[in-house]
Amino acid sequence: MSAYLIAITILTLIYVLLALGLTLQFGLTGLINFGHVGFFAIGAYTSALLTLNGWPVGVGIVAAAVAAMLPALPIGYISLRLRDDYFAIVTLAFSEVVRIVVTNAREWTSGTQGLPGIARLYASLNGAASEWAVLGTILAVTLLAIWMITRIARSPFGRLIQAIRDNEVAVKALGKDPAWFKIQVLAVGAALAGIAGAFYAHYITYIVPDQFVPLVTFYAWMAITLGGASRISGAVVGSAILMVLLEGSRFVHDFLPMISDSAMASVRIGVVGLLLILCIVWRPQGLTGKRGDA
Amino acid sequence: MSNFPQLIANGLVQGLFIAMAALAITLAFSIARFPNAATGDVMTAGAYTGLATQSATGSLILAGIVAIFTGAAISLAADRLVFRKLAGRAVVASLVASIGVAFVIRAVLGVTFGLSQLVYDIPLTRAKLYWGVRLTPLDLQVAGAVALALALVFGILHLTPIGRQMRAVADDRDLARVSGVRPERVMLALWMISGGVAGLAGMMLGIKTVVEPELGWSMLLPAFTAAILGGIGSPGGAVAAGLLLGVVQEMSTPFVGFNYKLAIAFAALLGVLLWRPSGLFGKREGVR
Amino acid sequence: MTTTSRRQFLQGAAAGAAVLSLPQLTFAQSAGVFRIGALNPITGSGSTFGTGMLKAIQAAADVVNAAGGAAGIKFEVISEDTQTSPQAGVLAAKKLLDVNKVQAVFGTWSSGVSLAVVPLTNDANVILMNTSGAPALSVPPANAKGLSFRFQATNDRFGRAFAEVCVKEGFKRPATMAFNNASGIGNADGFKKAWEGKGGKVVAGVVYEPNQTSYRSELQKVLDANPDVIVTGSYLQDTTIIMREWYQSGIPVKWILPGWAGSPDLVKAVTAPVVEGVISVDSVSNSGAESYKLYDAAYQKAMGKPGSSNVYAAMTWDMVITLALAIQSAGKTDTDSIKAHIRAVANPPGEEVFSYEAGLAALKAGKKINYQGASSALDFDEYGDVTPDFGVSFIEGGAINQKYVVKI
Amino acid sequence: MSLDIANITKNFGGMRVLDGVSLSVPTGSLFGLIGPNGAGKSTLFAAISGFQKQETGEVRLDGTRIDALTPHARARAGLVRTFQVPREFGHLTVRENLCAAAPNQTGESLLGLFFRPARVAREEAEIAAEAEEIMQRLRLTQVADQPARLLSGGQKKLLELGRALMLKPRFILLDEPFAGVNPVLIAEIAERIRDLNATGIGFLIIEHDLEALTRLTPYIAVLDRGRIIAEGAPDAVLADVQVREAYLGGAV
Repeated sequence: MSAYLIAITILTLIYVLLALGLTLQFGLTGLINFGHVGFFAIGAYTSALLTLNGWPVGVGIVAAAVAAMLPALPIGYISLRLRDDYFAIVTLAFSEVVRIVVTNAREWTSGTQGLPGIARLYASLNGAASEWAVLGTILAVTLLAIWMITRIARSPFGRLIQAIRDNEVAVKALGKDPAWFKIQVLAVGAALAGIAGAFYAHYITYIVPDQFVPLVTFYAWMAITLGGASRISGAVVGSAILMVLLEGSRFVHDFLPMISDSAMASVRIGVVGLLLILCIVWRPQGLTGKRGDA
Repeated sequence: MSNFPQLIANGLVQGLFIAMAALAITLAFSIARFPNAATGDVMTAGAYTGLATQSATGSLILAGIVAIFTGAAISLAADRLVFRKLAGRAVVASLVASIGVAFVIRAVLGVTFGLSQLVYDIPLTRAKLYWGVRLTPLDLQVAGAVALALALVFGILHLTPIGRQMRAVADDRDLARVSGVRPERVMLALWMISGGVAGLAGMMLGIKTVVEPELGWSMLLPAFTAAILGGIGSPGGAVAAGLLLGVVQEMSTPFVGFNYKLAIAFAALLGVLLWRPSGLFGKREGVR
Repeated sequence: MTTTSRRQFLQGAAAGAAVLSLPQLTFAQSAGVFRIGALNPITGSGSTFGTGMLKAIQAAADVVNAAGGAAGIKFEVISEDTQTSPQAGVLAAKKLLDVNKVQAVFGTWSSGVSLAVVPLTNDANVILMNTSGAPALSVPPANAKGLSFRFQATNDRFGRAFAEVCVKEGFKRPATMAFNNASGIGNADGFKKAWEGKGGKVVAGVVYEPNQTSYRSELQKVLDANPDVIVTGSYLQDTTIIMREWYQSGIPVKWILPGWAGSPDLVKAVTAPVVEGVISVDSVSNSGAESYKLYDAAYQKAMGKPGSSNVYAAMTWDMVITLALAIQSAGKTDTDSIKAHIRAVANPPGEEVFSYEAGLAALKAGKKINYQGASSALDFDEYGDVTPDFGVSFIEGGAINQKYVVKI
Repeated sequence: MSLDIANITKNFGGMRVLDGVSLSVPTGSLFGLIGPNGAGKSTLFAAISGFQKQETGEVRLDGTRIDALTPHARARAGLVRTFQVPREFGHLTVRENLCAAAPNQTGESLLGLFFRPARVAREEAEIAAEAEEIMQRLRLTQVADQPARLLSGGQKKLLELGRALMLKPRFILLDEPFAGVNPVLIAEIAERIRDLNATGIGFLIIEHDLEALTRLTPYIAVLDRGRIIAEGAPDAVLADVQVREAYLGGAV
């Protein structure tokens, strides 16, 4: 039983890393980033390609974070000129461009053939020990990320990004340029997504552009919407609920055998959608939030 | 050598579908003030109910009417049950909720109609050459139907009292309220028109391609792109930008190949937005 | 996604087995049972085939169990959905291996899922039998332990078959159109390699993106090169649109489609006159064999459709029979013994057998056997790949008629 | 030494909103700007503070041209504005609103935050002390830890003023500080402004409430249809015929 639970936990933690970036970007700063999977993909491909060319996994993960941060700079500049909802669509388009590029830059990424045989973390350990070691590492990284974002949220920097979220014009009137703060926030979230991507690549060991569709972004959004966007615990709780929903449907059949196999995919997506609507309408602050949270 | 007139024609035909979807999005936006991600799945619903009607009665006209009513009904229901409750909240609340609505619609369609592809039973006819450009009668029929739908929508917007009220509310809700417009009624009418356009667009798309659960969802991003490119909230802009996107995508293929089509559309979007942040035909907005 | 933990109790052999299936969660290891993990694409883009593949596994397991099992051991089938996604596939495989303790995994369909799952089965030292086409599955790291068996022709073999058909039909100027995914490009590239190896030239090639409303510009580019045949690596949905648009263009050209695209569903979708004369190349070519008839009957019973509508179900059927014969031959159920005996029961030399019962009898009589599958003659090479024969069918008056068989 | 505005023009869609406005506001003065609705007062503020780009004209602060600077750069140069409709940071407390306004914080850089924690802590203590002092001066201590969105209209005005003070500005542009504020609080706000002015901060104040404004500012200017039509001591200006016409349509 344990290896399956470990696998679920690892993927949950990867979603937590993605969701934490959105908590910082949207929950605290108010940036609607609908292209999160683009940074995730850049991280996954960077680390996969480096390690497949002989670099150690550690280097790959750090490079993944750095590579994912790079597009945050131009995107941050664009964000200054666009309305919230336009920015959402532009970032969504960005993630699609990333997917189209990795699909078609065949000589680098082998395109739709994907990259198999990506090195696993702790491959030298035997099965169970290596799973636990991977889990421990991702858990440590996630905790570090949580600590870092908590620290940011409670700092003068965090105060200012929340001020930007509440009223950007007033921030300018107080002599501070929101641009640089937004860029930094995008970069930090992108780096977390890049690291998540690297862990994902090294865990699944095979990546292909089809894994980096906008649905991944929406799942991360669902996680913070369900859990509560302006609280860090929201990202954790929301990701856990999301994974229970997605994986739990495997067990539904034992209890509801009348649902046909092919209807199950529809039921799964319907339940996710319904929960999302109910949560937004009835509990806008998410499960962890208090009434009046942003 | 590439046959550019043919590419333009192909682009226009594809652009018609983008234009219809973008029109539905932009209409909803002009009053509800958020990009409705459920539009794609409303289209899919129109495609399925139209198909069911056609195979039951054999009439495409009837199918079109059913598709329009399906779209209108779903939109109204979504507004009543979800979007209205979110009025006054941040844009992102409605946007994320609309993704939820999209998923629920798709789930219902999947359970009802299954996941395998279905097709409209339309006899195929050969293409004809018009000034060296090959077009099929189906293309022309679809174009005609789209043009008719657009004419109808613009007629409603510009020639009827409710249409004038819609434009008034879209321009300035408070001002409209003061001048005696009842936004409730206008909202209802608008959701119906937006949904009807989406339902019909879905059916047209279903006739042209095949009907499957992700039919409308995969149309969503190009449609959003066109709606923003045209200046969101501007119906004429959405249609023009949809056609433009279709043509630009096809015209780019001799230079960048077929695989970067969508990327070209996004590059166009980005370029336009950096140049004109409110889109080609949008009203400029400033900080007051 | 679907856990069908079914323990099947067989009651009586004489009056036919009464099979009772109880949905229940049984994780305990029980002696005398071999647990097969059916890991099929029930949902997602492989959903057209997934359920049929699963039903074929269950039906074949019923056959084995009704015959008294393999070496006296009964098969239990536990199914999971890959959702045709590598991530969901990995979780499903972890659950099968870890929660259900399955001893073999059958039926991963898309190359992406197989490539993601094979490291897990290798780690667990469990056999993986797949129906994927990617060449990478043949060699290390994917198949480092030789535990992966492929029941489908590789993309390269498909390409070679297409090239043979071109030679046979006298085509001189082929062009290719490929869906932008591993299998689509694999088939087109495999064809190009094989055709150029024969000294031919591919006059044009296009890789197209999925989910378009029209493929007219792509089609136009290929037709501009004036080909006499277009070879595709495509799927049903895009082929439907392409065939319509081609027909409307009125430009004469021949088509060679892979079997999963050139299917009865395509004829239904575009109507018979449109696809008249289109060639469909399919790896199920053992349709004359008795094993195919058994499969066909079982599939018909389980799904209400002819077996020819799902080539992969024939493969998953064969997986169960092959495994059962290997276990019978080995007399043990540990992975290494099974692996060692798979080629012994499936490859020549030996008495050709077509059913589990016949194979069982021959093995019990101490004979060497060579199982002839429903999907192909089923002879595994050093990489665990089969080289099926390819059935070449012509669509005539709406019917898909197999005209001849190509051997490569 | 002063805030000098020379010949500013601004058009909106063919409409000339500001038509060659010039003003000279000496350092440390209390300067009132009045005018009927639509006269262009808020537009003038926006042009001075950099939120709207003027077509022509110059803005100088103590002789240095600042009209090419971004809004935030002008604020840092010592020219801070408030808004007609309060723009509080609604989910932050009053105290946090003030602290957020403090300039040059090490803790507002991620590097500083993680690598110079001691310095950040020291600065935070200083900023907190300043905020405390301002809250006391503005009588906001009671609501210090309330989310700003829950404040009354008048308290929000005071909060905006307090935030501006955190920047230690030379000039504050106040946009209708008395709008929507109850009379008791108006007197109090006026009192606070006078106190602050006594410490050397210059004020340019737009206000609708003529009575309250003239009681506060010894010098006023009148803007009408984009032009300054009069300036001087309140009594003299209000007696001006043009001004009476502008305000009351000449029916006096």
